Amino acid sequence: MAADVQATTLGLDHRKLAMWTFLGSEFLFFGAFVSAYLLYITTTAGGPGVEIFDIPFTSISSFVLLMSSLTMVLAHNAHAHGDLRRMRLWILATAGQGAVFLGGQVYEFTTFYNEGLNMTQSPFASSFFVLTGFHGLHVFVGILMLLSLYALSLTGKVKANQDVKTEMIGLYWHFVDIIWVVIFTVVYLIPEIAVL
Amino acid sequence: MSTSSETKPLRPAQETGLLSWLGTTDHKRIGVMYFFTTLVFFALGGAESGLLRAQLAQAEQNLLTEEIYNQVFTMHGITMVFLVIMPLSAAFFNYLIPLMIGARDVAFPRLNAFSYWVYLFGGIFLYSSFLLGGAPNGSWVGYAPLASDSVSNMGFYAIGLQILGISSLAAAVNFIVTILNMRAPGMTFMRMPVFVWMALVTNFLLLFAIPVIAVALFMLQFDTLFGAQFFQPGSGGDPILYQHLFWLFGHPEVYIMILPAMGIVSEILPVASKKPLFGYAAVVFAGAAIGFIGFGVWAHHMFTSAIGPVARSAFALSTMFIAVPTGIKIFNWVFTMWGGKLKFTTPMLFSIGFVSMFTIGGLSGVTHAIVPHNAQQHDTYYVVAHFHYVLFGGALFGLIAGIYFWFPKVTGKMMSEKLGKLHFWTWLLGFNLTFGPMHMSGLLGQPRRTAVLPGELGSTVELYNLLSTAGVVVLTGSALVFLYNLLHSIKRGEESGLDPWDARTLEWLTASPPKHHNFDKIPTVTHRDEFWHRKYAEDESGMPISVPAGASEDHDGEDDPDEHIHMPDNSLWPFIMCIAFLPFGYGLVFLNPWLFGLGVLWMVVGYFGWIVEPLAEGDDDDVPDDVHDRPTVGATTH
Amino acid sequence: MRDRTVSRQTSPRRSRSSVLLLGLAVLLAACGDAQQNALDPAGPYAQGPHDLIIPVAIIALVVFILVQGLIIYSVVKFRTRADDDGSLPKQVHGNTRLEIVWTVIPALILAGIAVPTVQGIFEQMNEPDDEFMVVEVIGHRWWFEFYYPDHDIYTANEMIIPVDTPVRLEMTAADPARSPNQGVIHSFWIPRLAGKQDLVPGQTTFLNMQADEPGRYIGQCAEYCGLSHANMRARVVAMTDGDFQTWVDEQTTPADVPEEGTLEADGRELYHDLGDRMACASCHQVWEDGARNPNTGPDLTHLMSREEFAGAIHDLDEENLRQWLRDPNSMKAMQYEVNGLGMPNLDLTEDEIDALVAYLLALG
Amino acid sequence: MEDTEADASQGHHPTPREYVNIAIMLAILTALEVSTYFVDFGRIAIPLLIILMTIKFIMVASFFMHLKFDSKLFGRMLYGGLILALGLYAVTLIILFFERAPSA
Ligand code: HEA
Ligand code: HEA
Ligand code: HEC
Ligand code: CUA
Ligand SMILES: [Cu+2]
Repeated sequence: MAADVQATTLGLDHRKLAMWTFLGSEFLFFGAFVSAYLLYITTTAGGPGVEIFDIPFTSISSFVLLMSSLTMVLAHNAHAHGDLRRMRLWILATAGQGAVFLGGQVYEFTTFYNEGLNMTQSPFASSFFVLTGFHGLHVFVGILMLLSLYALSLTGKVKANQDVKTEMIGLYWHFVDIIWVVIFTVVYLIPEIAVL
Repeated sequence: MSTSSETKPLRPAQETGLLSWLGTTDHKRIGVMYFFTTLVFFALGGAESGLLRAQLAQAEQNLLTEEIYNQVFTMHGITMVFLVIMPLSAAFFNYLIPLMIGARDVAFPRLNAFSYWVYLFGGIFLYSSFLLGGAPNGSWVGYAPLASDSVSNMGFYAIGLQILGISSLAAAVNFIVTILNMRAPGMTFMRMPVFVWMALVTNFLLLFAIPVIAVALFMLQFDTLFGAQFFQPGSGGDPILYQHLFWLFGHPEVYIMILPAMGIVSEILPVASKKPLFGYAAVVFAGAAIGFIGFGVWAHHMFTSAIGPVARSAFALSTMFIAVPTGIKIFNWVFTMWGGKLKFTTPMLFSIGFVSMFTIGGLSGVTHAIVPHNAQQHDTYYVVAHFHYVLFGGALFGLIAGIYFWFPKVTGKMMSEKLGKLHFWTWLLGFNLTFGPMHMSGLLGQPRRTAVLPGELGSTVELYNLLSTAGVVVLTGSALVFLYNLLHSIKRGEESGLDPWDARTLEWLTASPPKHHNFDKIPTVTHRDEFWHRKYAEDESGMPISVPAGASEDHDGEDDPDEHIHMPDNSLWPFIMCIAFLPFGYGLVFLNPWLFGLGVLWMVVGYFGWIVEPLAEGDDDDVPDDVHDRPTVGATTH
Repeated sequence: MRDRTVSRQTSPRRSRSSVLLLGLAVLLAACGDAQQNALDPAGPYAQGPHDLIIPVAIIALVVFILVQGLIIYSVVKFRTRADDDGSLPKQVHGNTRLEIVWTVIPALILAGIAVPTVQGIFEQMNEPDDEFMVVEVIGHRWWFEFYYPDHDIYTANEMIIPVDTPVRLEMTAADPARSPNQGVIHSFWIPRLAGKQDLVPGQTTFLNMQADEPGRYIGQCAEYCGLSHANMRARVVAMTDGDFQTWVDEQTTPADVPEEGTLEADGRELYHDLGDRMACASCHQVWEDGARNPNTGPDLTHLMSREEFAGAIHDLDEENLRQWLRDPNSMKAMQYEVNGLGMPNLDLTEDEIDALVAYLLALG
Repeated sequence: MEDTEADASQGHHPTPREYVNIAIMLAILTALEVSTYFVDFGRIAIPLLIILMTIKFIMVASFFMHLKFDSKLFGRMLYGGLILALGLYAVTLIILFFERAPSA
């Protein structure tokens, strides 16, 4: 960036500042979907409601996503120490776990669909699918970024001293994880308990 | 431009010609592109308003069918809000922020180009709807479930505004980082020009408001195109949720439109009064307060909707309260003029016009907050009068003042003062003629968004409507004067010299038009109104004294002055990537997976092209290998 | 050009105070009727808000004069004069005391306005204190339907109420075929009787109304509801108690069945059966016996007791009815063919129209 | 306005071992969360879940995202957005649930 060579006013890296700024606004994004979900949690129009959730299954995929944050931070740690080889390994591991999570979500969606819950069924169904779907989209974008980071580090475009790049993608990835921490509790666990 | 002559094919190095514009990453050029694009859209939006006014000139007219009228007023609102006022503000942000804070560009020059191209293609996308089965016709607020009706054409609205939202969000992040992180040494927050402050507040509002409307539009889009049930009452969906989400965005949005203009006026009034801004800190804090409170008043657009008395009361209070910080600004502006030596240049006239006209709109805004009577005013021309007074009399007056004021900066020439004054007076007259009578017709019962002015209302409001329509004629003539003045002055304007207004802020420190890298040396800032303080000093009693020229304390911008100043190269990738928004959008609106897929693929390819390409050739993207990839020092130690 | 002559019954009266207060010179040119006029309240629920806005308008006017006065004064007093010596004025940066003044005074003023505003909100929304009558209002695209639960009466476009009695409207929106799934938001607004309140599909909202004098009060749908929003008008007719009772008695008698062999009887036949075209009866109801059931279109049982039709944009007379049956879309944009809303063009022959119109005209 | 505060704290990053420890704690917390589904915690279940969620949230943000070690500004951006979102949507939901037009 033009100013990378110029010192910055706050002594912060532009890209990190930009990412944090963007993440702050993402709360407004997910918050609106979560609100719609909470509003419609019992509005099932005769179709299936929260009892359809398979908590043990979702717990496992949530756990996978949570652990991907560990590999992500390890990737950054490796990069920060200039160890590109290990960094690539952890990046792949992270992307892989993300893919497992997404696979779980696809599986979950198809099961729900077969059990009679589809997006056009009720406001509950719409808000569930769109909320979790948008989270899934974020995971997907994260995987794309991880893979491009992987590819670029192979071709030498990402260098050992450029760990800000890994850090940035990491911030995004952790954020997506954090959002899932909230979704898992607010969307899955609490309603399920309240219903049972 | 720092690069060597040998460049890759996708990397235009020319400084003129079409390619140089398509590929530019220079914030100034991008600002100029924003500016001219908004002019075109303004002409379109103005033409639409002409159609509206022609239809409403007399009762029971049938110039436009209901079907057409509804499309036209919807597109008029969308155009003016999203394609004129917001991007025109963005034009100013682009051009001025780096210059005013003493930077060489924005933080992310390519992202900046991206924002512009997204805006352009978003606008083209929206307007193409006229040819593709009809423009959106559900009003600019797009209330569900009407907007999710299959015949509503609102798919274009939902997708088009999302595309524009991407542009605004990217720009918001970019400007926030630029302002926070790229100020010249010594430019502390409380030394920043008010315009930069207002830009910062505006971009924070965008940052937090755009995601909300994105969600509202996503839900609308899913309802409209994919049969989701968010707002479908039949299955228990709640149309009021849409209203909340829209106005959670919509109200901050109106401050997004006014704050940049307030910033501009806060720059011009002191210059033309030859005095510093009265109560700088108060103006800044009031601006921030407006932004903050602005998030807490949204339901005042829903006073007649299905919300209860406690909510109505709470929002009435918060709405009224916002008049306090706004009043602080108004009075500080007036007292900036007080005791000064006013020079009525065209920018000054428009600034005074702003203060005066905006007050009218603000006061009618406060009367809206009288909830029991809001039930009479809501959705009448009284509201139309209110928001045109704040948007046209406010935002647009301010922005036009800015155009006249910074024209010499951009071109090195002056706009004709004579034509400028003609423009101002006809504009003021036409504006009041158009929108003044709407106060009355509204209170006399004329509802908005009605394609026909009913005959039974005719005798009471017909005259007012005729006056309004006559006003548009005046405005059109006035706009043509302006357009002539603008284009003519670009070619043949008088040379302006470096400092035509005896200005106060940093952008006037450098050449007009500024060089590609803005400043040869990054200035060191020691005062608010730095440039003024390089020309004058103040004695104890506040009386100014001239300072001998050349007494500047600039530090060296570069460690090695012989070295080229490091600027990003042109890049075509933002442009190429943004074309993808067209197939992407059409694919969604017409539910065509091929088009959609093409759009996504194109975007991904563009994205890779973008990240693989280094910011500047030979530069290999980042700092040399031996320097750790972190900013080394804070600015003060520079 | 559409033909829409509407009888005007209320006397031109305007509230002088408000006129002066909103103080624009142009105003004086507007001395016409005051039919859909928020400045001319004709009942307590319109009077309340009106009495509230007047002092606020005065305050706004004072602030307006103050600010514009300051601007004009500065412009005149501090302009650079021809004989200016080119020196700069004193550089004043601000004044804390002044800042406090113009923060606190507006805040106090607004606090003063806020109190009656909040009171007014509750007054406006609570149930009336006195005994009241309930009318249900259903907003369709693009006409209002009224149902009187106490009397089991359905009517459209014109709501009949007794004077001096508070009426509480219970409102919702639905269409077509009353499927709330396809309703959109409307807003019911009779300015001289009360402010507006939205009608939301799937929900109930309330509005109080009361007329002090008999009369015909005009208004319209005030929330944009699509194609013919402009043509969705409404009437409230306030009657003395006696007249109102007569009206109720009339409405609660079933429609007459025309004698065999007359044109009207042919019309009735066609009304129920149009061959392979949709019958009128599939969308409308003419109540002859049994239960009264609402239908997609307006209730026609006592059609001719109304003065206007089709969203109260046309006078209800023979000529207009003919045109309506010949080509409804020419009289009101509905586009049934595109969106299934409103009344379709049933390709009636002139003979059929003769019979149907005769039948309709007999529905007194 | 501490304008030019360079963050001195950059660089104090946890070691991989510490990261793993944090992950283990996160795993335990998650297990506790999931257990509410199998074991009846009665009235405290929901408050407990919210507390656990908050702890996990803060742990990931503070350690994995380095908020604890990085510039305060980053935290302000993140939590500023969060608080704004919480406030706005809470009010919206309260209105939608409890502040309908009367009685309905
Ligand atoms: C630039 C845009 C802009 C701005 C700045 C404002 C400013 C304000 N607006 Fe406006 N508004 C709109 C754009 C804007 N508005 C639009 C577009 C709509 C319609 C949307 C639609 O439906 O399509 C709308 C609609 C709208 C409504 C809904 C009306 C309805 O549909 O029923 C309300 C209700 O409260 C309202 C209130 C206010 C208030 C209180 C302010 C305040 O910020 C004004 C504050 C300013 C002053 C008060 C003047 C200066 C102050 C003083 C001199 C101090 C002393 C003053 C007093 C003591 C009173 N506005
Ligand atoms: C900033 C915003 C803005 C601006 C500037 C304007 C400008 C104008 N508006 Fe705007 N208007 C809105 C925002 C704006 N409007 C919004 C948000 C709505 C609500 C929409 C909705 O309900 O959904 C609305 C609705 C609205 C209505 C109500 C429609 C209805 O409810 O049925 C009317 C009616 O008179 C109207 C009229 C006008 C007029 C006559 C102008 C004029 O002042 C325009 C003057 C401009 C010109 C005459 C153009 C001149 C230029 C040329 C002729 C060519 C020159 C060429 C170049 C410069 C390149 N507007
Ligand atoms: C598909 C449904 C449908 C059919 C069939 C239909 N109508 Fe209608 N009709 C409507 C609707 C809907 C309206 C209200 C239109 C409006 O005002 O927006 C209406 C309005 C009317 C009105 C005006 C009522 C009023 O008070 O505003 C009359 C009279 C009328 N129809 C007569 C007829 C006759 C006679 C026939 C048969 C020849 C017929 N309609 C067939 C749907 C229908
Ligand atoms: Cu019904 Cu507008
Ligand atoms: Cu608002």
